[in-house]
Amino acid sequence: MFLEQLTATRSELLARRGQLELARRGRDLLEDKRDQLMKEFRKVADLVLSGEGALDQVAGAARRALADAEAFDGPDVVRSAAAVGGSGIFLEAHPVYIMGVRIADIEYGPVRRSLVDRGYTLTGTSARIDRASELFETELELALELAARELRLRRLVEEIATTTRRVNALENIVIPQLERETSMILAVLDERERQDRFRLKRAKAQRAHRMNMAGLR
Amino acid sequence: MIGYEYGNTRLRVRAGRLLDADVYRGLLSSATLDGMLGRLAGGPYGRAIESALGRYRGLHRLDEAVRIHLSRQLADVLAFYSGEIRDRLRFYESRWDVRNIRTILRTLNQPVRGEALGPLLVAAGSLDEAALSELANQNDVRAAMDLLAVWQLPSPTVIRRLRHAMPGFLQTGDMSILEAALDGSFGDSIVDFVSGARSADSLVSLLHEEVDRLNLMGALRRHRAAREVTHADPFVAMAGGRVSAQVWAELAEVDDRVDVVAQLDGLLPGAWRGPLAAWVEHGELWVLEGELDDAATEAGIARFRLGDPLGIDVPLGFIIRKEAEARNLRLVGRAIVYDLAREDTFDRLIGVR
Amino acid sequence: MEIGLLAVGAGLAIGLAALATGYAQARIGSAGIGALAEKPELTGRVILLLAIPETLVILGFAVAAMIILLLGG
Amino acid sequence: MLVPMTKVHVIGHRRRLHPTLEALHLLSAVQLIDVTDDSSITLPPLTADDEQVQEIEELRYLRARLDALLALSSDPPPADTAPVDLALIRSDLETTAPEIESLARSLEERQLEISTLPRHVQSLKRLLPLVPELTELESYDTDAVILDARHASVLGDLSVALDEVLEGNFEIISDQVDTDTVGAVIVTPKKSASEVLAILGRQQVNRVRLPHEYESVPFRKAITLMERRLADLPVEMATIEDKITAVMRSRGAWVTARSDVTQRLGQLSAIRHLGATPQTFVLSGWVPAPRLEEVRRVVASVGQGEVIVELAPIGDDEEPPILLQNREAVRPFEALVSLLSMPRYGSLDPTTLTMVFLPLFFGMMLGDIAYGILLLALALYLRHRFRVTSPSAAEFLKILVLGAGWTIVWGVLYGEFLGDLGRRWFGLEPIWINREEAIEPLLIFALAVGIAHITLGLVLGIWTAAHRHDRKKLSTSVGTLLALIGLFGITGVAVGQLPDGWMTPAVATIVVGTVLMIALEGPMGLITGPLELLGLVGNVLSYLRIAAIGIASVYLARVANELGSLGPLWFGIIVAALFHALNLALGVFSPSVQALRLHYVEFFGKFYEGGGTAFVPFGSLDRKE
Repeated sequence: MFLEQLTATRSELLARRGQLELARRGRDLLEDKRDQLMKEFRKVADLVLSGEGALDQVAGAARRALADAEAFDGPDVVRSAAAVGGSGIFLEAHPVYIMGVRIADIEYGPVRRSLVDRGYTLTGTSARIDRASELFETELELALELAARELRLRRLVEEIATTTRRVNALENIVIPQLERETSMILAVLDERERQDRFRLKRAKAQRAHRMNMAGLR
Repeated sequence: MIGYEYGNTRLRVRAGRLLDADVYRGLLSSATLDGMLGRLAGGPYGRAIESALGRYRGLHRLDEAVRIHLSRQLADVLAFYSGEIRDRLRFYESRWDVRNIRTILRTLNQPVRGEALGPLLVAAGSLDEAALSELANQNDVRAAMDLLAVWQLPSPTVIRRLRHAMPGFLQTGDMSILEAALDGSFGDSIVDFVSGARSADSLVSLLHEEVDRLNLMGALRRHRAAREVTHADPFVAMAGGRVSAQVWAELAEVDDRVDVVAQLDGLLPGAWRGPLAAWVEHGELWVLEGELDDAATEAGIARFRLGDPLGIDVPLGFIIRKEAEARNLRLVGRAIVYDLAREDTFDRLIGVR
Repeated sequence: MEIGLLAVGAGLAIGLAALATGYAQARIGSAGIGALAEKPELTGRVILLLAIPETLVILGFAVAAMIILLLGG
Repeated sequence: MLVPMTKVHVIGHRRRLHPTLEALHLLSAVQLIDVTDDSSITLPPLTADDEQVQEIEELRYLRARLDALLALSSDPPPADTAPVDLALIRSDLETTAPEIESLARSLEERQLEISTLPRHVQSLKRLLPLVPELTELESYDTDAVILDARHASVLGDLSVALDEVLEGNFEIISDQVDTDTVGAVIVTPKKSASEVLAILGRQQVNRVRLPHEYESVPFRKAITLMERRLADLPVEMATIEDKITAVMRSRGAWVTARSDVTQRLGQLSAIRHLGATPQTFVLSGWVPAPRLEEVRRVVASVGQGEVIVELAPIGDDEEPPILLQNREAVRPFEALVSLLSMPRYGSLDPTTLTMVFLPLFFGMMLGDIAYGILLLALALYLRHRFRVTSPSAAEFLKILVLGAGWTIVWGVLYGEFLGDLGRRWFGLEPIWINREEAIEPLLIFALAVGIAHITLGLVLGIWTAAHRHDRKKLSTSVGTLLALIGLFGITGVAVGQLPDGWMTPAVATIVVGTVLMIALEGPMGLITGPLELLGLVGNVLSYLRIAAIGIASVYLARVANELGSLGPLWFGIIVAALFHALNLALGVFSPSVQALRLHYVEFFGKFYEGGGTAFVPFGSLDRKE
C-alpha cells in the first residue's frame, strides 16, 4: 500500500536517509536524556528510601518519647502543654526545572521552635516533653522533606516514562520503517540499474553484432 | 505522735494490694488494650475501670481508670487522718491543685476547645471533682480565675499571685505569665509551710528536694536553650528549695556543662552527683531527668518501707507509690497500643522489683 | 483512817493500771481498726493484739485485791 | 479435726483436657498446685494457645463490661435460669449500653451539680447584705465582684472609670466580706452592659460567676432558684435511677452471662497451672482424702479411659492446705479458730476444745439465771429468724446458745437471778459460792481454772511436739509444765495449804523446769527462759479476769436493783430494766471477748501452731460470685 505510493527515486532515497539520520540522532538524544533522568531518579529514589527509613526511625522514637512523657508526666501535663504550644507552619510550593522538566518544590518555614515560643514555663513541663516535641518536630521536618522529594520523584517517573515511550517509538517503529523504506527504494533503484545495465549490455551487444555484420560485409 | 496509727495501718495493709511484678508481666502480655483492661478489672482497679469503660475509647479509657483510682486513693489518704496530719498531707497533695489549675488554664486559653478535660484532672488536694469540672466548664481563663477567687481555692497565696499576673496575661495573651505565677505561688506556699512547720521532718525535706529538682531541670533546660532565649524568660526559679534562686539564675551565664556542674557542687543531694556527671558526658537532659525522677521515686518508696512506721513517712510513701503505679500503668498501656518492646517496658517500670 | 488509805491504794492500783491499758488499747485499737477496714480476715489477730494490754489491768486488779484481802483483813 | 489431704496427679490426653477441667471445676474438690511449684513434675507449664489467650481477654473484657453496667443499678435483676448465648449478650450490650451509660452520665452530672451549687449559693449569700433592693429593677444589671482587701483602692478607680462612661448612672456598694476580701455590688444600666464589662475586665477585680442558667437572674432570685434546684435534684436523680432499673429489669441474662463468664474464666485460668507434653497434660492438686474416690469416679467418667488419677507423694517442702471438718455441734467453733489463723497441717485442731471451754468460761463470767434465760431466748429467736436468710449467722448463734446454757448453770451455782434480786425476792441461795461476798475463794477458783487450762494446753503442747519430733519445743513445754507445777507448790506452801516440807521440791521443780526451758535455746535462753517464767505467771494471773468480770457484773446488777428500789415502783422498774439491759449488753460482749482472749493468748499459745493455708478448691471461688 505504502510501497505503491513510494516513488522510488534517488531524491526520495536521499530524503529518507536524511529522515533516518534524524530519527537516529533523536533517539540517541532521548536515550541520553533518559539516562540523565534515570540517574537523577536513582539519586532521588535513594534519598526517598533513606528518608523513609529515617522517618520511620524518628517516628518510632517520637512515639516512644511521647509515650514516656504521657506516662511519666501525666497526660494532663503533656496534652495541655501541647495545647499551649500548638501553632501553624508556613508552607509554599513553587516550580523548579530539571533537564527542562518542571517540578514542584516545597518550601516551608521553620518547624522547630525554641523553648520560649512553646509558651509554657519550664517548671510546669519537663525535659521529656521537650524531647518529645523536638522529636516530633524532626519527624515533621523529615516528612516535609520527604514529601518534596516524593513529588520530584513522581515527576521524574512520569518524565522517564514519556521519554522511554518516545525512544521506543523511534527505535521500534519509526527507524525500522525508515530503514525498510530506504532499503526498498534502494532495492528498486538497484533493480532498475541492473535492468538498465542489462539493457545497455544488450544494446551494446546488438550494436557490436551489427558492426560485425557490417564489417564482414 | 498519736494519730498515725489508724491511717498508717490502713495504708500498710493497702500497700499489699499494690500491683506487683507478676501483675505487670501479665498486663504486658495482653495483646490489646481491652485485654489489659479486662485483666486489670479483676483487681483493685475494678471499680475505676467499670466507670471508665462506658465513657471513653482507647487510651483515654486507661487514663480515666488510672485517674479515678488515683483520685480516690489520694482522697482516702486524707480521709484516714485528722487535724494537723491531714493538713500536712493536704499540703503535699496540693501539688495536684497547681497541676490541675495549670491544665485547666492552658486548655481554656485555646481558641478551639479540643478534647475533654475530664480524663485529665486528678482530684486530689483542695479542689474536688465538682470544683474541677465547674472550672473546666468555664468559657475562658478569666472566668475560671474569677471562680477560684470567689471560692478562695485552693489557697489565698495562689489566688493573690494569679490575680497579679492576670493583667499581664490579658495584655499579651502569654500563658507562661500565668503559669509562672502559679508555679511561683506554689513555691511561696512551700516557704510559708516550711517556716510554719514545727519540725524539719521528712515532709519538709521532701518538698525541698522536689523544688530543687524542678529548679535544676528548669535551669538546665534554660541553659541548653540559652542561645534561643531572647525576650521572655521561660524559667523563673521556684522558691522553697534549698538552693537559692540566684544560683539558678547564674547558671544561664555559664557556658560549659562541666562548669555548670562545678557551680552546683555541694549544693545538691549527693545522690544526684552520679546522674549529673553522666549528663556532662552525654548531654541528654531527658536522661538526667529520668534518672533523677526514678531516684526520687525509689527513695519515696523506700521511705514507706524504712521510715518511721508511726510517722508521716508512711502516707507520703504511699502517695508516691500510688503515683508511681499510675505512671507504670500508663506506660504499660502505651506499650500495648504503640507496640513498644515489652521487655524494655517492663524494665522501665518503677518500684516493681 | 487505815482502811481509807488502803482503799485509796487499791483504787490507785487498779485505776492507774486501767489508764495504762486504756492508753495502750487506744493506740492498738485504732491501728487494729485500720487493719480490719482493709482486711476483715484479720479479726482474730486484732482481738488478740487488743487483748494483750488487758493483762495490765488484771494485774492491777490482782494487786488491789491483795491490798484489800490480805492487808485489809 | 483436720481433714487428711492427698496429693494427686491427673494425667491425660490433651484432647480430654477441657472436659476434665470442666468436670473438676464443677466438683470443686481439688486445689490446684502450680506445676512449677511441684518438684515431682519436671514438665514445662502448659501455655494457653493464641485462641485461648484471645478468649480469655475477650471474656475478661466482657465481664468488666457487665460488671460496669450491673453496678450502675442499685437493684440488679435476678439471674435468668435459661442458658444464655454470649454473642447475643455482646450485641445486646452494644445496643443497650449507650442508653444506660447516658442515663448514668446524667445522674453523675446532677451529682456534680449538687456538690457545686452550694458553693455558688454560699458565695452569693456572703454578698447578699450588699445587694440593694434596686437590683430587682428590670433595666439594671447587677455585678458582684470581690477583691483583695489590700487592693480595695481599685474600687475607687472603678468608680471613676464608670463615671466617665455612665455619668453617675450607677451604684457601687462595697463592704468587707471577711478579713482578706472586700465584696462589692455594682449596679449599672442594662443598655451599657458591654462598656461596663470592658471596664471590669481592665480592673483587678474578680466577678462572681454563676452557672449559665442563673446569670441573668437577680441575685436574690438566683439564690431561691438554686436552692429550689438543690431540693429538686434528688427527685430527678431518683427518677433517672428508676429508669436505669427499668432497663435493667429485663436483663437477668446479663447476670447469668456474668456467672457463666466467670466460670469459664475459672476453667481457663487453670491452664497455666498445668504441665504438658505435646500429647498429654498433667494436673497436680490437693484432694481431701474422703473425696478422692469421688474425684476418681468423675475423672474416669469424663476421661473415657484417656485420663488417670494417680496418688503422688507429698514432698518435704510441701504443706498441704487445711480443711477443718468437725461434727455438726462443733462446727460453729471452726470459724472462731480460723478467725485467729488456720492451724498448720499435721497439728492439732483445737475446735472441739474451744467448744468445751469457751462457753464454759463465758458462763462462769456472766453466771446469772435470768440473763442466761434471756440470752437463750434471744439466741433461739434469732436462729429461727436467720435460718433461711443467713444460715451462717444461724450457725454462729449456736455458740450463744451454748454460752447461755452455761450462764444458767453457773447462775444456779452462784445463786444469782438478776444479780441479788433472786435472793431479795425469793431467797435464792447459792449452791456453791456467793460472788458478792466470797471474793477470795472466787479469785482462787479463777486461778485454779487457769492453772488447769494452761496445764491442759501444755500437755497438748508436749504431745504435739513429741508427735512432730520437735525436741526444742518438747523441752520448752516440759520445762514450762514443771515450772508451773513448782509455782503451784510454792503458792500452796505460801498460803499455808501445803506442808512446809514441800517448799524445797517445789523450788527444785521450778529450777529444773527453767533449765529445760533454757537448755536448747542456747545463750539466748538465759534471757528468754526467765522471761518465759514471768510470762507463765502472767498467763495464770490472766485468768483472774474470770473472777473480776464476774464481780463487776454482779455489782452492776446490784446497783440496778438498788436504784430500782428507790422512788415509785414504775420508775424503779424502768430504771432497773435499763440498767440490767446495759449490764446484759456488757455482759455478753465483755465475757465473749475475754473468753476468746483466754483461748487465743493463754491457751493456744501453749500448743497451737497456726499459719496453715485454707483449702480453696478449684471452682469454689467462681461459683460464689
